[in-house]
Amino acid sequence: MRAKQLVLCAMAAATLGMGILAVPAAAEEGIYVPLLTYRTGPFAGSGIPIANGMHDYLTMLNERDGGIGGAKLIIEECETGYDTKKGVECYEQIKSKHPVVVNPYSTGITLQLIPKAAVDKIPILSMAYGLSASADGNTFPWIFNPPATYWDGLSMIFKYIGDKEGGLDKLKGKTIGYIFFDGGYGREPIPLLEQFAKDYGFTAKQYPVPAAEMQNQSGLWLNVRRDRPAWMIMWGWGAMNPTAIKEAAKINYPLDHFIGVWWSGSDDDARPAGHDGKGYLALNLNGLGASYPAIQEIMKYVVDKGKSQVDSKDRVGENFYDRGVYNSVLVAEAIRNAQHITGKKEVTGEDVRRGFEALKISEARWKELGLPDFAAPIDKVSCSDHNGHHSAYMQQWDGTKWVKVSDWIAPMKDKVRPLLEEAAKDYVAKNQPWPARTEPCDKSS
Amino acid sequence: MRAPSSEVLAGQVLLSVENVSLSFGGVKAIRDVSFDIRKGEIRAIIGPNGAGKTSLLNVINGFYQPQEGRITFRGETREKMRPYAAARGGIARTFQNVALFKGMSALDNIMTGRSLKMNRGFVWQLLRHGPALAEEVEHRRRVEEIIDFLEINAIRRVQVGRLPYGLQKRVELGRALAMEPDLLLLDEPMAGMNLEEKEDMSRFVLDVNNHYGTTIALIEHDMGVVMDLSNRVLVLDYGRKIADGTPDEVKADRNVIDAYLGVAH
Amino acid sequence: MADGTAEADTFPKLLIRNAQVRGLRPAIRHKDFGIWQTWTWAQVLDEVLAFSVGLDELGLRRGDKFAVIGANRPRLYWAMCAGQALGAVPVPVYADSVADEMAYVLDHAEATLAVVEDQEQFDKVLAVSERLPKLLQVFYDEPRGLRDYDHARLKSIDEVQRIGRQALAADAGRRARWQQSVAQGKGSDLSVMLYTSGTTGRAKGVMLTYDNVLISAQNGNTYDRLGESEEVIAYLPLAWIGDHIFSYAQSYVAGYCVNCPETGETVVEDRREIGTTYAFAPPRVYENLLTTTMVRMEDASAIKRRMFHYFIGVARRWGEKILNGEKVPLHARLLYGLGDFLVYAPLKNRFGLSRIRVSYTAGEAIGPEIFSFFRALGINLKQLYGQTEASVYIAAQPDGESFPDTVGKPNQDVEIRIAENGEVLFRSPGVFVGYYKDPEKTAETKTPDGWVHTGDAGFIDPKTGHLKIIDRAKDVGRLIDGTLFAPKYIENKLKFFPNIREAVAFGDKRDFVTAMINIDIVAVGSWAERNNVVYGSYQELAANPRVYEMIERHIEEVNRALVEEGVMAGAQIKRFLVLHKELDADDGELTRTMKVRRGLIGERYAPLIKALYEGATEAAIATEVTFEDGRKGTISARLKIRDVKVAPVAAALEKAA
Amino acid sequence: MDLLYQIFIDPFVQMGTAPDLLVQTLWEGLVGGVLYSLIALGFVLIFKASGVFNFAQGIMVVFAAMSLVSLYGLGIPAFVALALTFAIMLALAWGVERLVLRPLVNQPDIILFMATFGLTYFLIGFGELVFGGEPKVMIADQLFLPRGAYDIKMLGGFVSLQKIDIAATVIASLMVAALAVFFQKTRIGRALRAVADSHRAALSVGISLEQIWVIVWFAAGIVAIVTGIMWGARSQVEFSLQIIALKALPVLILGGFTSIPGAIVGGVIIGVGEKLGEFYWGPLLGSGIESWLAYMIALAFLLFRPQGLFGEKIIERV
Amino acid sequence: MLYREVGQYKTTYEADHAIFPLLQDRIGIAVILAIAFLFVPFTASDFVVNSMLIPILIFALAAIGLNLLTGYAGLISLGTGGFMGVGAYGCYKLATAFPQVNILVPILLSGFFSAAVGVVFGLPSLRIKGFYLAVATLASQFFLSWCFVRVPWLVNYNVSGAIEVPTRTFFGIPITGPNATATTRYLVVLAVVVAMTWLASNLVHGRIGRMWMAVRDMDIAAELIGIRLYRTKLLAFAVSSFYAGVAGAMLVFLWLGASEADSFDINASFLVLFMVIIGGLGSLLGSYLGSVLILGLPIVLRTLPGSLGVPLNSATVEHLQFMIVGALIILFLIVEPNGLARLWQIGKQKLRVWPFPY
Repeated sequence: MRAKQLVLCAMAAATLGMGILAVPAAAEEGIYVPLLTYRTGPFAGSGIPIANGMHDYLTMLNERDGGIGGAKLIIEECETGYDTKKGVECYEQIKSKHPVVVNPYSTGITLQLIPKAAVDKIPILSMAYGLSASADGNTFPWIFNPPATYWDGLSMIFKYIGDKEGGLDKLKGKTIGYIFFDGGYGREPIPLLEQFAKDYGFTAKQYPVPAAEMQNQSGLWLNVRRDRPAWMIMWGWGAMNPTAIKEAAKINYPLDHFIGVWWSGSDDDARPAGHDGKGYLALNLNGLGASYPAIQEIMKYVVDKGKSQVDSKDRVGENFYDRGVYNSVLVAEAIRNAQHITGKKEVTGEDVRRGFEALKISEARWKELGLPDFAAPIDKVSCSDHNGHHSAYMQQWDGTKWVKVSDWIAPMKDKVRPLLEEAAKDYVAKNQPWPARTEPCDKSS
Repeated sequence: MRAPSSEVLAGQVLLSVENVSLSFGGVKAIRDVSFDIRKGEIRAIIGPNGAGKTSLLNVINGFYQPQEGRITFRGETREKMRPYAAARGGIARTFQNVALFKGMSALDNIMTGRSLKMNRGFVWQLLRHGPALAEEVEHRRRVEEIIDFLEINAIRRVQVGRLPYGLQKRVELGRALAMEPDLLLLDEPMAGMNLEEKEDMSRFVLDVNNHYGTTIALIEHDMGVVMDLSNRVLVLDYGRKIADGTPDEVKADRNVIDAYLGVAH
Repeated sequence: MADGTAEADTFPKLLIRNAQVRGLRPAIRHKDFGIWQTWTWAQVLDEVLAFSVGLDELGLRRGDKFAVIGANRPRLYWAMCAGQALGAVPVPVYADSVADEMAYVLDHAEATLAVVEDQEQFDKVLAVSERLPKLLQVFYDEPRGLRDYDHARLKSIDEVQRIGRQALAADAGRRARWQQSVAQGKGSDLSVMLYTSGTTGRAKGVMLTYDNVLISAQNGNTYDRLGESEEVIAYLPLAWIGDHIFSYAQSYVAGYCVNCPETGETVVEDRREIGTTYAFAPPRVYENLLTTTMVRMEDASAIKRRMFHYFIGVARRWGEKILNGEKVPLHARLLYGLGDFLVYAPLKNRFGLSRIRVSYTAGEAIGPEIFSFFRALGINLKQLYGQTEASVYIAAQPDGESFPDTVGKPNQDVEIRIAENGEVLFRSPGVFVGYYKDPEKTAETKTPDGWVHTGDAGFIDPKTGHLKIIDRAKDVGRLIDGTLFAPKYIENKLKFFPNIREAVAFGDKRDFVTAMINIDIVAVGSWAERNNVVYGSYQELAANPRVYEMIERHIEEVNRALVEEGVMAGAQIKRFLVLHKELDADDGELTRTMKVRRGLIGERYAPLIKALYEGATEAAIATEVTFEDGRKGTISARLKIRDVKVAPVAAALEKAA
Repeated sequence: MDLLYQIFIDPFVQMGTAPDLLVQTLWEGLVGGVLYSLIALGFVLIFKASGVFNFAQGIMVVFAAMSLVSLYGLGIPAFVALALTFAIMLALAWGVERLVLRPLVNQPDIILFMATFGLTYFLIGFGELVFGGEPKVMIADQLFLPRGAYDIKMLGGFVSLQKIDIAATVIASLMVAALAVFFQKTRIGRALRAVADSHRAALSVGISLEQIWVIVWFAAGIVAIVTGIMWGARSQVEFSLQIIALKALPVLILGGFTSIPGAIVGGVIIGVGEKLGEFYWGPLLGSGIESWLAYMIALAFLLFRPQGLFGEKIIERV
Repeated sequence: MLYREVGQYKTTYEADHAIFPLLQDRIGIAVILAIAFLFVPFTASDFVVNSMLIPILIFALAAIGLNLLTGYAGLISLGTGGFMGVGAYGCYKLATAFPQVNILVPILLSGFFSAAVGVVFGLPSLRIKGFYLAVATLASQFFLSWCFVRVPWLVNYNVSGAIEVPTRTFFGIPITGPNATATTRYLVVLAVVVAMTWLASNLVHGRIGRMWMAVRDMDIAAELIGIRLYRTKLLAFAVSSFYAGVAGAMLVFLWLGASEADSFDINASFLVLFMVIIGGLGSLLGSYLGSVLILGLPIVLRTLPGSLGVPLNSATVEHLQFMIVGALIILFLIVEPNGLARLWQIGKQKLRVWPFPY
């Protein structure tokens, strides 16, 4: 009986608590940059290094430069657990604090936020994920997904394959397998894949991996063994990646004919396979390792001071950590642009949107940032093109670490762009009434 | 003792069981039993534990399917029957171990007994107004008559799980009565009761028979009760019929004394 | 309404009037089949009409007596009215009487037919039917179980009404004839015969006329300003004058609604549902309420218990004053308001007394604790003194003049006189005609000029002008100096102290009053615990000097109270002792109903009494006791005897004046 | 027609034309099946002895594997770490008995089921807090689990038997056998079985109910350790591994919640059935049907045999 | 304490059969409704409305659905997520196929799709019971999840594989899509949920509710008094799935605004089951309480350190939140296995008998 009364009291207190939390925390001076991250849940393995990279670079800017252009960055993580519902909740929570940009870091969450962005006047940066069609700046003025879309990625993989095969026409009659995470993310490249299959005359075999079966792929790889595809392409995520690499090795599939997209190339993906995984290829958008000056500065200003959440220094400079850094560089540069365009110190979401449209990171600028040759120059983002279709390169697992094995590969923009614009049109058609772009384009940039 | 009135003895047969056999796996529960129940009578079924009494009731209301034999109820002969059809045909039943709906009030339990008689459709049920409410009220009235009859007014809102055993039995009888059955099967209605409760229950059984004219078949261990209540008695032993007749006849029957009463001495 | 009785001087006439004046208002409800079945006055008239005509068809004639047996059910009340419409006289019979008693009443009253509730009552009648040659027919309300009975002389009320309706339908003039028959009745006609269960001898049939009953009812209504919007619960026996007045006569006169509970067990819930505004209950009902309240509060959590007792304290301090409309400081009002929200109103809600306007207790003395508890909650509890022979009303407490130890002022049109020997006599319009077929007893009770002996001794309290009843007149004795000595009155005063469980007072034909006290082991035990008094047994505790001191203080208080009441001032307790053992029914010292057997105690404890009057300070006693397992043994002890201060008489009297 | 061909003829043609793949499929099915059996056994043990449908079995697997790997990561030798992991699982079993089961004794099944959900949540939060959310590599080598494969040429092709799978099968079979023996032959085992029938019967054997619960939960913990090592070695150790437990549920409906042989045979049937289905019929539906195929197999089976694989026909009594 | 039952008597069965026979309860409900409809929309912040009130209401509806099945008919289901998904996808198909139709129509009609699917997957309940059935319903969950991903027709061949909710208006006010304000959507959700709660309450208080409970409490006896088990059970599945379907449709159309298949995965099923058990089996009120607790508690726990100024990083908060939620679930079950509704009932009973303890 006592316990019951206690619980009743606790419930009353909790109800009160719910009332109280409606009061938002007092706003600090500065530019508010929320980070939607996931350090928990089934995809935490991929989420943690990215979150660390994003967080640490921005912290470094605060520590080293006192923020951007004299304005301090207020960095706040919101845990999504890669769960769409929690992500939306995070968005609602941060919305009132006037974020200048939102990084959803989940295709599912991005999709939810796309329609809201224009209404709430908050730019969304979905870096090389999310809705490929959102690269169309005329339709999606508030969404940015540089440096490349999935379709770009697929085209780059085919360029690489073509290179190895001695021409894409050599694919005629062959089979190419596509193993993918069974969800929006994994399904997105399929239209282009099918078009390629038509164009180059190969058979595309699909191997979907449902979320519940990520670690149980043996049956599926038996199919691969039967179908004997010449190349395997993977759009995997989380636990699916290492399992796939191991399974591929198990059936003696030649791993140097197994290529993953940039989300299937983390150190954690290949490490469990160890030497068995030697030869596995994956696209990458960013440089590897911690030797870049900027990353060394992160070490100095953040990690060494215990302001980072990385559990060991070795993990700084891992592929996905650097991916997080890349993401933050884009954010920082956009903010810088916005300050430059408006002349204000404390910019708003609307300003940063203009900053993104003016995004330019030349080779020299990369060097200036302390990240020489870290990524392909960002030079094609514009008002109409929110992606830019920039290049990536191929990396290979040597048994213990990733090694860059190709030059920058440019995507087949001619194949991708029409598809993309069509997709954007389709999106608009299905989401009538969709607001037309009213935001003016800055001529200056 | 309740003398079988000539009216009942000469009465029309309501249910007749012919050569029924039932077995589970290798175990024979009922072996070639035939008997009948006449309209308006109180028919007792007695026998030692494991004699197959409950199984016989289960066969009558379709819960078990006998392997052999036929059952004729109200002139209709059948070999197989689903419990639903039996209920619809007018056979109601109480159970040896009270089988009430424990989470519901006494009132709701008895109301449930009227499910068969209620037929307002789903949409009306959703609205719970108009015809559905009228129907509900009409049946509530009937149920209240039963509640009044069984003198359980004070407990109608009590969740039956919390009632003492004797009252639970009474509610269960109420639920069976709510079906307005032609044939009421009572499986040890007085088991586990004290003398006073037994007297009450006996009175109710007689009143039911008398007031509603319901034909009753009952299993009971208390011989005194059986002799007082019933018009005719069927005696089973090891799944076999060993005697059938008026209480007096049965009491004098050699087989019964040997097989049944003999056990007690 | 005042004119009501003038023209409508019988029950049937009142019914017709009510059906006209307030035909759509509820007249009677019965919780049956799970809901409150309600009849308006017009409907009641219709039912009674059919019933009455049916009875007529079945041979009930003017002047016939008919029995009404059963619990409080609408149709039994209607039966009375239906019979009265024909000029027949209803004789309500206690439903719990055994067949033998029933046989006596029915035989004595020469009932020609009986209206019974159900099979149970009918079986009783049937069992004695050969002793009742005059009883021709029986009608029943509840058909269950009666189907197989021989219906030659047995009918259901439904059937009677059906016959009545048929007759009405068949003959257009039937209704008018019935109305004529109603009109024939007049106020001086015999209305009802109520059998009082005397403590000795056979029950006597008290004959009351319409005027007796209805004028009394009218006076009662006026006294308490009862109108047609009252709700009462009818749960006391039909055959008792109280129910007859409260649930029948006053309702017909005032036009208020009577509610019949579903069963005896559900009275409390039914009362809560209805929310009675006017109630009557013997003291034990209130006592039970208070006891169960306290017992249940013991199980409540500490905080709630403390809150409860705190606010009950507040209520005891201010509640009665507020109820009596006295001036009370604002903070007390606020505190009482808070208490009302937290405790009093919820309590009243649980009791079903939230809407109560007038609540009477009568029959016996009520403990002042109990009385003031309910008053403190804001319930207008009052005392009433009445008798069958008076059609209830003799005296009652007016609003705002409630005292735990008086029974109030004479009711309207009632005169009261105290006889030489202290017996209370009264004269009123409600005074009965006589005992049926018993002129001797009638003459004993009723003087030719209309005064009735109540058999109770009492006096008019000089301070309040209220009547106080002290004892049965025959039990009242006198000291040698002639002072009135009412042992029960004194004992009751003593027993109102929780520490005193039992008290026996002596004094008849003696010089002064003494008392033997039994302590209450629970109350005194917990007192001992609180005050670090160590004791090993009952006997030890009883002999403890501090216990003696405490008892002595209580007795002094009683003495002071006696002085204030004047008449009893000379009968103060001068000496007392505390008994070493509990008076026990197993030893024959108490009756099974826990009444003191004075005579037996006097014999058994003769040495003690002797010591009390001889001035000794100690006395030895050995008593035989019966243990719980049935063995017998003796307890012997030396008991101390103490003198008590006696309050000065004159001073007190002056103060009272 | 074509569809019918693809459903009814083609798969069998394929089996005939590439028998090596059939054998490989069966082998994969067997390996998967044995591992399912192992998890199912964890469920059965607990259900049998305490009537609890232990939803936390999955997180226990992760918890065990995480503990093992993390302890090793602290520099503790592999086998010492293994021993410590056993101790941790024992502590967990004890804690569960103390804090969850005992206060909930005599509650309806569904309540206990829910409590294991709460336990799951707690262990997820606790585990992530302690071990971090990053995936970890199972210390297979350090535990002397073999690597590599035997490629056996046969039937015009080859069948590849992973050494780790062989090891898993052997170890799992040994575990199953050991548990079966434990149940059948030892005093405690008999008490466990008695508990399933009536709680009082167990007391008469002289073992308290509480002890029995600790024992079964510990046994389930051991099962979890083994499962964790095996599955962990096949991919990596991370929290998403807990969904593996869901794979064992169809085994339970098939084999029955209380039958040890049911769990074993059911596991193999499900394992093999799902691999065959995925391999031969899956492509018809676009592959990836494993997630529900096992359930469908179990359901289809139930329609014909509601009492499960080894259950006896239930005679309902009134 | 607040209850004054004196004088509340029933003279008709209609009144006696009322769902809230006590006047104070009726007043309480009226006050709550008034607050919900008239007060909250003007005072609550967007965050509270969007992140708490709307999902709590929607999940409460799903929980009511499951409660009808599990709490009333005694059939455990772990397929609620899937049935919600059927509603969502069904609604999407209807809304895009008939864009001119008022959006509320497809939202409500979508329930019929899930009802049909529910009946199909409820078929095993005729042969199996208890946990066996629970596990069998998982089959529907996994199969439906698979369908949502695998059947592109369901998402109108959207490349993203997700449902995107178009803007639809109601008397000129947008109620779905990004332009619909949180308050508008809240009011629509509230209206639907309240109406459907009322219907559910009608259902369970009548013949059908009694039949469900009879089957739950003692199916053999129910059969022998003439209740057709298969009809009753399938009806329970149908109604339950209908509620889940409408909840799913609202989840996407009135809350998330866009959705992938993973919104309707097994976690959604478990979440709803939690609500039902923690809230109280066989209680509609419990469904609400369960929803409030299961959805509200994490948000409170998550925002509490921040608003108290305790510097904890978001991951740790998340971990702690998991631990606390898990521990609280166990604690609740230990303290009151019959759920919050029972606690409420006890509380109410205490108020009714106040100041007495019983």
